[in-house]
Amino acid sequence: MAIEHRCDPKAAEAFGKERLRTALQEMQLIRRFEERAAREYASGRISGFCHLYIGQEAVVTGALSALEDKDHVITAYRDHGHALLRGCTPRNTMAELFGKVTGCVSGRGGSMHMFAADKGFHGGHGIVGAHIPLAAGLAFASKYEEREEVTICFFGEGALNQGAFYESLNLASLWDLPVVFIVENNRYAMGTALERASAVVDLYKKADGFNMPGEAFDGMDVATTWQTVQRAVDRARETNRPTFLEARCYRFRGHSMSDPAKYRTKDELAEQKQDDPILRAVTTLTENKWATADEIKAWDKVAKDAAIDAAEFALESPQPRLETVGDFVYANPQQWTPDGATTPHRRD
Amino acid sequence: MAIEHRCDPKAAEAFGKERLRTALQEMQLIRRFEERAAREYASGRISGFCHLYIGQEAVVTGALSALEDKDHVITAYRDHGHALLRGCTPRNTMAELFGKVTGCVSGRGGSMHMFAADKGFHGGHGIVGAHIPLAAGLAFASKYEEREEVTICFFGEGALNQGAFYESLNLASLWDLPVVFIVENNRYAMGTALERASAVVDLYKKADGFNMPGEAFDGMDVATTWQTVQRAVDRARETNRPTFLEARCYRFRGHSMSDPAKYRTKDELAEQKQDDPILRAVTTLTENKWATADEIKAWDKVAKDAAIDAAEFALESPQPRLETVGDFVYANPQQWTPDGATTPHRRD
Amino acid sequence: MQKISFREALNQALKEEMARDAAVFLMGEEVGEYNGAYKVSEGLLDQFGPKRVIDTPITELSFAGVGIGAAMNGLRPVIEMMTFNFCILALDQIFNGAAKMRLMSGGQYTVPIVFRGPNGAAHMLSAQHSTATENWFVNVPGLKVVSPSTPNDAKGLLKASIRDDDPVIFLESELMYNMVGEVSDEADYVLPLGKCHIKRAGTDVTIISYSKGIHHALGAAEALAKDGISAEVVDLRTLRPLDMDTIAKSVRKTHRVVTVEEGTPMAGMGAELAYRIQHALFDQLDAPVTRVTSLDVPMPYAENLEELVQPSPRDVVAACNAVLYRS
Amino acid sequence: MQKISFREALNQALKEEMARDAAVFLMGEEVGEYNGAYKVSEGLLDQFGPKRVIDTPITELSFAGVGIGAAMNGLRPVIEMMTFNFCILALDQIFNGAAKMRLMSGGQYTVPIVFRGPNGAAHMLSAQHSTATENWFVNVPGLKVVSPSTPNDAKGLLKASIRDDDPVIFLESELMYNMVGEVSDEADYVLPLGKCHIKRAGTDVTIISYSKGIHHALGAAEALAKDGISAEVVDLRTLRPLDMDTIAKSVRKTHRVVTVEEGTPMAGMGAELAYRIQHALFDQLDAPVTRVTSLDVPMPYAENLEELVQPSPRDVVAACNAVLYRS
Ligand SMILES: Cc1ncc(C[n+]2csc(CCOP(=O)(O)OP(=O)(O)O)c2C)c(N)n1
Ligand SMILES: Cc1ncc(C[n+]2csc(CCOP(=O)(O)OP(=O)(O)O)c2C)c(N)n1
Ligand SMILES: [Mg+2]
Ligand SMILES: [Mg+2]
Repeated sequence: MAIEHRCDPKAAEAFGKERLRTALQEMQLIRRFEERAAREYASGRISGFCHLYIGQEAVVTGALSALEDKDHVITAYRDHGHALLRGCTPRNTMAELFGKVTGCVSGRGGSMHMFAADKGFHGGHGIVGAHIPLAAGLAFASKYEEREEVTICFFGEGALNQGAFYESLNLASLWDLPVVFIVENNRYAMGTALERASAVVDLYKKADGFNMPGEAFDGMDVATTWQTVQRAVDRARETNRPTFLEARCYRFRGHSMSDPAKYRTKDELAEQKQDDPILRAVTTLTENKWATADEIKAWDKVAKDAAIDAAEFALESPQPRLETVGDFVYANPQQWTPDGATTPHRRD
Repeated sequence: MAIEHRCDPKAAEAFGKERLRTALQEMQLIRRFEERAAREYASGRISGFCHLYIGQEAVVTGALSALEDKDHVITAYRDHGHALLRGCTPRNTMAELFGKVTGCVSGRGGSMHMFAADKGFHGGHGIVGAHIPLAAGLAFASKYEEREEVTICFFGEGALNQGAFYESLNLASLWDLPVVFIVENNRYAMGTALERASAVVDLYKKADGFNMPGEAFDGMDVATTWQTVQRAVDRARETNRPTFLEARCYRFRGHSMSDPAKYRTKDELAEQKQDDPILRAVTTLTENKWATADEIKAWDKVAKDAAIDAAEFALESPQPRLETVGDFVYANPQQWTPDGATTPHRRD
Repeated sequence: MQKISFREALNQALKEEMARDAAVFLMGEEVGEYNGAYKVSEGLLDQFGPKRVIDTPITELSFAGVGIGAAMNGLRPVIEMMTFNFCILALDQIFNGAAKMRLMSGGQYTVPIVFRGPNGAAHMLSAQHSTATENWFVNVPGLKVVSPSTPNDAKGLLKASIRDDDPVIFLESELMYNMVGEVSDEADYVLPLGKCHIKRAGTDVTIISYSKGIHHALGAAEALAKDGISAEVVDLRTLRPLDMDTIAKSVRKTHRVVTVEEGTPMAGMGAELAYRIQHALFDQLDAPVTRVTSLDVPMPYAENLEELVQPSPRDVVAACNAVLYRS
Repeated sequence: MQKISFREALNQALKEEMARDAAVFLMGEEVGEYNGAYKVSEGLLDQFGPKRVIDTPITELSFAGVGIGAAMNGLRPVIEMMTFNFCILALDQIFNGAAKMRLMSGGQYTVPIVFRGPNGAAHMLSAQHSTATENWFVNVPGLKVVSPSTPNDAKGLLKASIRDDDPVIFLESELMYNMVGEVSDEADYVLPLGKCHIKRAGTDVTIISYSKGIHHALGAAEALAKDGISAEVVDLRTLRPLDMDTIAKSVRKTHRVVTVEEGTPMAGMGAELAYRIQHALFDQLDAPVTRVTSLDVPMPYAENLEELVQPSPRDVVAACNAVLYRS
């Protein structure tokens, strides 16, 4: 069967050849990295919760194309893609998954808590909805110091059932905070389909209740994503007005590595996979003669190699040293003592 | 200056003579009771936080006219009016304010925590917004047991900034719970005017985000209030669908007894007082010849007398006995011991 | 005696109580169609239908509140917290609502509600998903706090908790759901709340714990026995209210106490036990009460650090040796 | 020395720190136009303008989160909780956000934020408005917890808290805002966190407390002195981390300890102090550590019950007599 889906032609035109080429490479990197991570998880080298982003790559890739270096990004626990495009490297991201000291957060956070603060990537958060107020706070500080930075905050549609979401939208609108809220509506929160959890399904309409522009868009299309987010980012940068965007997307894997995803049919999944964001970008690049099949293959090889290299690096890296267990509790590590506990403080 | 305001004629017509006569008497009772409470507070016989309802009487009076005995009511800390119309007596309400054992909750709750559970009055709650989920729970139980009861939940417009409000609206709509949410929008939350706290001022529009009917109405008009709420109550009773109503009203006193209310002008207050819900009911009753001036005066006397009697009763009542301090901690009072504390357990 | 897992024991308790009393229902994230994030509610939706097994959105504060409101209006809700980490969003409802409603209303309500779910660390879930939350709850009058250590206790105590007329915090453990053990076959097996259980009798030192910690304690007792030391292991079962009578009896025999808990140390259960024991039994103690807890840090992800942070049987042995003044 | 109220001392601290550092701002309900629900922020809006003195809606969870996010992005927020009762809605942000961010990120952030406001009971505010919340916070690694007992300490410790690079929970008391005391005139008066203060030297018994409890302790010490008993009063000032050195020194001298706190007893500060003292100084103790706390109930409204529930100097005297084996 021929691939039918492509990027929206007008959006692709506006996005342009160079950016779309880059975007595809970024999506390939995320995809291949996570496929590798899935294998490493299966082999027992990665543990804990591990939520793959496969299928949703266009959202973060398109959205982050709209940002400048000085801007800020924050998301939930499904954060590998966000990390890789915003300051973490394949090596230190994979090493983090392995719980190694060379990880992007020194083995302290794992899959759900990637950070690259100096690149404006502020995690990686595990409590559903809880990072949305933090996003408002990041934007508050940017505005306070007149730095003309924009914050993008990603979260799943499950987070729209948490009060934190509504409270934050109100504050962002009331105070004119330069933040773009993007719900990655992949239609499921764990095993709960959107319509079983939310009294409305057109989520973007919730923006009305906060006097904020709201818009839904095709989040499987990296060009459309970029175009829609760029408008919101420009609005935030120019007027400090926030926006609430609904990215309609789909995850191809289970909620986490341990989820068999029985709550959806094979047909649904198969149909959705036709709409793979990578295939769509490939189609547009090929049809527009913006990239050759060989180039695309070569990029894919680069992505695969990066993932393999990352896994090798991670495997060879050491765990954190036991004596560093108290290092990051207080700003001044001297202030930490195990004194409350009389658990013998075992060392290496 | 002649009194210009009256009840909406059509609403008054629908409400009818008998109910409007009763409603006025109820409003008079609340008004006179609270005026007395204010004096007792000034004289030091009442302490703690004490939030008067004066000015807003039409909201609770009109709304509760729409209910049956089996139904449920829950509200925040500004609850004297709700208590008086839903199962508490002037005597036990005043005694509660005095912290006496004859109070409606045996001196345990005070102004903010009045209850008459057996009459379907479920408080009296102090954490802004926190009782809204409880309302959904009351309604959940009614539906679960197929009792065809309706719950009305009142809260101030300040509560719309709390996540609890949004979460509850979602659940009520998603699960078809027979509950009517009424925001008593008196334009201030303590010293904060609505527009300084909320990104939208037409609060009823927030219902849209939860696929729920929303409507604003003149909460200074007891007949309009009844009519609007009755529609919502009927909807809940017949279809289990919830409604979100915005009662536009005004409080004539400060937020609590200790608030000088400097955040609003004297002119604003004076103008609002023209719109006194009691005067409006009086006007309509008089103009329609549904009550004579003498009758109205006599009712007022009854209300005043009830307040005086209540205060005398409260004053003469004893405080709770010290040895009952652990009585209501657990269902079985034997299960309570002061054992954790070595504070000598002083007794009478 | 049947041999079943902790998970199945909880499942039996839920099934039996729901069958017994139509006012009992189960509500929480993924409890229905998904059969529970950890499968504790497996089969309940099929058996009892969507009216009594209710999947919620991710909205802990409000579904906790719905449960409390329903309990105020005649029902007996069991609210599953997918994990107790998320219960932090609902603490206002539990502390200010469930725990205070009876007192605030002068005794007009009972609030028969159970909040249950896995507590504490599992494996490499890092800081936000590994909190042992019991210390949030034990300080709060109006609540009862229960935390079983075996499948048998899980069944008997959960049934008792559902029947109790007060709000009960019922703390399970993800790591223990697969643990298999003998469970009473009695038609209606209910264990009393507020009573400790002597898991192993001994004379030289008392090890007090609950939940996961009991298994560290038993492991330590085993190891100590090889060394000629006889440790008594006391399972609290109920953390609040505390059964000081049973504890005192044991301390009067051994004169030495080690406590084991999974939480961080400051102002936790170990501290409370130490307070009560030294206060009530000052002259009975031959050594200071010594606690074994997690290290005082947010949980790190790395496997070696996570292991280091948590108490182990080895730590319990060391603490016992310390109170026995053996080196 | 200036003689000013607790409220003014806090106000000075805020003013001085805001003047010193443009990154410091104050946010909370009614802090601006209303000049603070309890007037602690009086005049700040006039002096620093609405950019730095920010009135919030009633939305504790999210404005706490805004503060934390701002602290992650270069600012030094001071977040006023109108009272700490309401902070319960923000605990997720504080425990899972502020306290864990540094560790979870492998040290990429400092989170210099202060949460401050009145804690504990005032007068007849009943169950939901009278909670002494310190026990929620002291169990949480990553936080510091400070609670001053005098205007002087309030000023010096608040300034230190604002300058500290870690999240600080700063607990005041509504009943103490009007308390007048001598406050240092030093141009920049800063007291160190993590250090106790000997309020009164003594030899027979050590009374350890903080905040309001110090005044019960001092009252008791006064009464005991008339009886020939010399009580040493130790003010914790910082509850987390605990300054065990100063405490140990005092205990080595007196061999007897009474703790005083406003919270409910189970697993509270008194328990923690008892644990640490009996553990570190077992042979030094001539009597069990004895705590004075509130009774184990949600706070009732009635004035007589409210008084009964809370600790008083009389209770402290009784506890001291108990540890001195005087009847
Ligand atoms: C407050 C809270 N409740 C529950 C969970 C458990 N949980 C983790 S992810 C998840 C589903 C979230 O779905 P969604 O927001 O749609 O994001 P997605 O996983 O689809 O990216 C749940 C219930 C949690 N982490 N935090
Ligand atoms: C969670 C919480 N935050 C703050 C307060 C303090 N407080 C009590 S009433 C109030 C204002 C509420 O205003 P609104 O909801 O409009 O009700 P109104 O007083 O006008 O009836 C505030 C801030 C509280 N009780 N609970
Ligand atoms: Mg989703
Ligand atoms: Mg209001």
